[in-house]
Amino acid sequence: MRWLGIALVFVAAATMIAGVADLPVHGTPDAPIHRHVGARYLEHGVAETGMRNMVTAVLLVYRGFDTFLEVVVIFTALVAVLALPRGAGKAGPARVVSPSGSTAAATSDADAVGPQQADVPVSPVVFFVVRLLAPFIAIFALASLYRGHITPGGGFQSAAIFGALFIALALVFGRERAARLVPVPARVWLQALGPVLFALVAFVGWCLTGAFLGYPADAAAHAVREAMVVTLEVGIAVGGAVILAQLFMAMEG
Amino acid sequence: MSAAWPTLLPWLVVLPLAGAALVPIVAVGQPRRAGRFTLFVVLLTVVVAAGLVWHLSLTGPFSVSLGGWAAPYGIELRFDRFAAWTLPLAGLFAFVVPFAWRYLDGTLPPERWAVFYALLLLNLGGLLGFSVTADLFNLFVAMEVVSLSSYALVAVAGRGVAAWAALKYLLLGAVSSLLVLFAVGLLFTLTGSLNLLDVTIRLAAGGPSPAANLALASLTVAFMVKAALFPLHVWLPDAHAIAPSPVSAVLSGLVVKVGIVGLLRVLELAVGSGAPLEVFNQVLMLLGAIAIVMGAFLAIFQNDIKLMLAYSTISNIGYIVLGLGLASPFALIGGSVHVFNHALIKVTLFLAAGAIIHQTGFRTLSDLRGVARVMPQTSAAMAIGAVSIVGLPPTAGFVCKWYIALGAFEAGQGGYGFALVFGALFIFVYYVRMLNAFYFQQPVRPEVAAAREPPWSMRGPVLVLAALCLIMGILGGIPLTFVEPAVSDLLLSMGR
Amino acid sequence: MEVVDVRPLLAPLISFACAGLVFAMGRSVFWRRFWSLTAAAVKLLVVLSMLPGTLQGTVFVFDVVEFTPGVGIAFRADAYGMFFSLVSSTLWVLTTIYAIGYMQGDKDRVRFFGFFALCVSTTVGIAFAENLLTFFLFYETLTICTYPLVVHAETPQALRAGRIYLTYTLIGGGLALIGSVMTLNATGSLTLGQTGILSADLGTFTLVTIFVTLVVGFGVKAAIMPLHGWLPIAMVAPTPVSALLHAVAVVKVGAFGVTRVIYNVFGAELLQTLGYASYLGALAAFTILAASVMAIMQDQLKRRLAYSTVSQLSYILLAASLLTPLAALAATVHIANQAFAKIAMFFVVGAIGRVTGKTRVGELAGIGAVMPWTMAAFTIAALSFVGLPLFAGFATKWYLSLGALQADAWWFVVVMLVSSVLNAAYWFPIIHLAYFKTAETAAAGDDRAARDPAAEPRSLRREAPLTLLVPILICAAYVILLGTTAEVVGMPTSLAEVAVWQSFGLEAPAP
Amino acid sequence: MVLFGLDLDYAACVVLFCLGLYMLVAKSNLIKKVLGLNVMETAVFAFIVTAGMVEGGDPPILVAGTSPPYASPIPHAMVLTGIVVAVSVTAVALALIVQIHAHYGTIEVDELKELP
Repeated sequence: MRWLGIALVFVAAATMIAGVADLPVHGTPDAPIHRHVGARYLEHGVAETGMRNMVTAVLLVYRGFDTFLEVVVIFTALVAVLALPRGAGKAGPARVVSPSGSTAAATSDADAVGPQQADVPVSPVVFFVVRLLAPFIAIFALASLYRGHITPGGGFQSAAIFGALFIALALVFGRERAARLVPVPARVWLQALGPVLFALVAFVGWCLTGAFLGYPADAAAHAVREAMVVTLEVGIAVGGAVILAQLFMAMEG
Repeated sequence: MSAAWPTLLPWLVVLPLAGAALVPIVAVGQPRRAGRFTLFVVLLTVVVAAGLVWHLSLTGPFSVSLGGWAAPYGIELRFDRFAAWTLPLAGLFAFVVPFAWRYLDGTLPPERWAVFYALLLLNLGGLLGFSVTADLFNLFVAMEVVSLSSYALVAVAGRGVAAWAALKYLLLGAVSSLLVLFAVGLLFTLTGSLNLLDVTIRLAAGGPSPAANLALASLTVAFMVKAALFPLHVWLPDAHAIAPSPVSAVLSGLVVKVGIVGLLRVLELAVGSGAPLEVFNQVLMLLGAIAIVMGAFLAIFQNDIKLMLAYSTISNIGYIVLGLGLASPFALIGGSVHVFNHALIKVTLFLAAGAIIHQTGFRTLSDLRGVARVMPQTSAAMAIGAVSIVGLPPTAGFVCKWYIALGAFEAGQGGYGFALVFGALFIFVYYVRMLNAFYFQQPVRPEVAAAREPPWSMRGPVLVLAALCLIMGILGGIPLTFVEPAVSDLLLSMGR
Repeated sequence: MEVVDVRPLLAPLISFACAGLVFAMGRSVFWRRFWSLTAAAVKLLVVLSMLPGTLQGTVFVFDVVEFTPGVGIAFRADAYGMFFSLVSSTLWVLTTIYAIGYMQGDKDRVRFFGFFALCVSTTVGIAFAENLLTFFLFYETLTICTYPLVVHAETPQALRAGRIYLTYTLIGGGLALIGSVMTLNATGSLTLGQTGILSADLGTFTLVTIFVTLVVGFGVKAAIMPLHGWLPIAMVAPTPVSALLHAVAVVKVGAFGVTRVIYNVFGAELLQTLGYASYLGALAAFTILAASVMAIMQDQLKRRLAYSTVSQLSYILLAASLLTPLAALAATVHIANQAFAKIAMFFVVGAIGRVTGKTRVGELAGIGAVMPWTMAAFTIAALSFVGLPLFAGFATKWYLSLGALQADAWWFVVVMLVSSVLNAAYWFPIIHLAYFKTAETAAAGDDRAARDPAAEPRSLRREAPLTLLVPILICAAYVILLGTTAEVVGMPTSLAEVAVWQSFGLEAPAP
Repeated sequence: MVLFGLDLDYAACVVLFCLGLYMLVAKSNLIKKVLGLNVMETAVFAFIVTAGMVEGGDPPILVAGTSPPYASPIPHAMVLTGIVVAVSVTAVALALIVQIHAHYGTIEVDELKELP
């Protein structure tokens, strides 16, 4: 079996190198990739979408349907993980998960929440640093979301940062306390935010301009276009963050 | 009103996907409501699809550019005649969902019904998106939605065994998706645009280039994995046998067709860009013929009915690919018509088998002896399905065998005609064993003797589908109204 | 001239509907019998209603649906098709009556009568098929519908017989599919209405392949020698099944198919020039003789009948391969002669089995006294096979010899005579045992002059029940009728003449 | 940088792809297989982004500080979507591995093959 693998790899390598060798050398401004569709986006992008960051413009305006399917993919991942049978099987490590409303909650108001609360003992230094940086990470994520159409950043990036923040908190403060950040009844709504908001915005665009997810081009409707973009960004960010958080929580290793 | 239909095309895809996001919300208090809501969304999609197909029959292929951006600059959804297959696709889902209502009682705990139905809707949305998009990258993302939901649907009911089958399916599927993404990247670098038509024109202008051939080759290999064509079929039997029956019906009947529709797109790309078509056709013909025989051969030793049905998918995919490879008018018609007919037959067979397993609890032929005495109607549907999967005349399976055999002789490849006809007879060997066990032997197990007909929400879809198998066999002409012009357009562009 | 008429479609539909009704309402004995009998009677009337028109040479045509461009599911009741459907419809009525009596108290009768009706509907569908596609459609459906009947007893031997039967017939079906597809590809049409649609300039390879695939494809069901293996083994089915299917419907469909291929796909003139038919003739002749020899060695009654069927069917193939009008007449007429004679014999064997439980030739000593009427019918059928004048078999041999001389192939006349002798060799011992030997003398083994049968004590006579006896006697009467009225207008033979004229495209001479 | 007619950057991506393929095919530990899959995904994303790069070009953000020639924005959008797909596939793969481990107690393919 091992030799079959190596043979397969070499065959793949040979064919790909042969194909790739024929490609035009990258990096030159007049390569076909820059002349055709890309050039038009750069040229008319600002006027048509009102955004400075062309990547976000492509993501939300020119190829908005791709991003809709993208949000659906991340939602599919969550639903897929939730669909699998829960609980440890016969050979899993027997780990007692203390019920969420347990004694831990009693001491939450007392400030003496020590590192020993976490599932895995965490060194005080990490505990302190995370507690200190948590709010700043959150603000940075919000900034990346808000300024997504002017500077590098946007919905997905802020979702990723929020997700990472949630995981850090969960590791440090223990899974149950972090779980209360995303209340159970709200999860069902928040996780569906991405696709549903996209469908709504697309419907609005459809009513206004007759084209699916069409943004009104005239100057008067500038505010409407701005609102649509922000709704999409928020939908992606919040939906994505909640999904990433739930994915982490569902992975009871 | 009829002018407004085309703009509904994007909603054909968005409805099921947005619906899927709503299913967990709808089912918060009442798990049963998830099933009802899912059927509502599916029926809504069927109505939209019917309207689009009706419009297609009036005006011919039409396309919608999303966001108002003209074709190469925005994403374009194109509803051509091959896309007419989306109506039967959504229609078959409308049969599978009611079947699953009662089927899930025994297999899934109520709290996971909502996510199960959400996965089904995502699968439907992805399939529809894949079939109607005319944009390369959109093709990749839609395929990913279908694959991801299929991996989960395989593992939803079983314990470790199902997870292991699903993981094998996932690893192979992910590699094939990567090959598609790599090909999309290559084509984008070569032509600078992602629209299928635009890429074809620019490739043709650019002349033959190894990079374009590599892109087409990796696309072909990727779609062969998705279609479980013989050498790359290893993931299919375990995945489709272990999955719950409504899921196996969807996987074997519809999701496998993603590979076929993909190969059609590659054919269109290769034709337009002047890539070496003969090599492509030769490979498809050879692999198709081998798949027919090997699929039948491997199935003979199976005792589990769902595993037998999974293996017969492999040989039926062989039919379709052989039809595509022959590339003569009748063969292409046969291959395209069988895309739908096989879906219809396979869904009938898996739902009937699911009903039998649900009522008796057994899966192997030796245990299910004499089941026809206690469940006559479901076994009759199973028998009709068995006869049509082999392709005997009065049923839907025969239509494709007739066309592809005709196409084989038309293309001067008589040998493949023989392989097709006698490869199919190989399949009948194990279906005779199944029918013998069902009809002509006494029940061995007390549970089988005590079994009763399944509830109407399961029996109804199965019986209607079985009747459709027969009707589509006799009225073989109906799908022709769409398939024939589509094939002649394709052949025109192939310069034949 | 062609007349558009719905009756050719109606005939198969009636028995198809009967099958549906039997499956649906089969539980109650009355309704099952009622539907089977009325459907049989109504269908016979429908077919008979078309007879006068056909005798004048009109052809009833009905197109149902377009399948592929240029070929669709269509029906065409020409004289030859009418002849075959008349035979099978009348026999369906007789066999239904017989089966009702015979299957008394048997299990799974709903399934039996349902599939029985389905088989007959496909047989009539084949008789009226306008093109090879419709022919093949019903040909394969017949295979599927006969399988449950062959396997009716559900014993291991029955399942084995079913498997062998399916292997032969499905491979035959596959070959027939290849043949018809090649014909459509070569000529663009599959119609069976003309006298030959293929042309000589198609190249020997295509023509040979088409001939071999179609003749072997349909020959499997015609049980020509190398392909006959399934017939004796399929005798395990209940007698009504063996009677109708293996003496009339299934095997006749094969012979009918081969003759259609010879006359309507290739056409007599083309085959004359190509010369392929002579190989078929040689094979058929060999089958006639070899099967008769095999029949002599069989001790099982039903297996002896099976081998006799194999040899009788090759009469039709031999006659068809001679390509002359008179030989074609012999082939057509023999369909009826062999059908009625063979079905009478099967009914007799079934009746003997049902009343006395005897199935072997050796046990038949003195049966003539016990069941005089039944054995009388058996003797009439046997004499018809041997070919004595005044019996149906003679008409076939007479026309066949004339046809052979017309095709100046005198050695086939010799084959006829030898086969008559062989027939005598395996039928007369049975008659001798039945009448001229009583049970004790046979057991004692000496052959003292048999005592006068009339002196048998009254108690020994146990005749078959009426529902079995009546069909037997009607069949025997038909055998005599066919034999004596060969030349009378309006009788089956005249219909056969019209069929021959149409097959050869001759003008019907003024009656 | 071009060496005998072969663009080394593309070549590097291909090599990375094949390394990942080897990990996926040859390694028997399931987690390592999924890691191999991620390496392959990174390789394809790197290939697409390098294709869209411009020598000394600015990121496609049309603000005061940047000036043409700009890198092409579409590859970045494609890769962003690709990354989310990669995350989703990896999440589902790991969830399945958790199930396999829970049921069989092992995630080595060789051991899994022998179990019933």
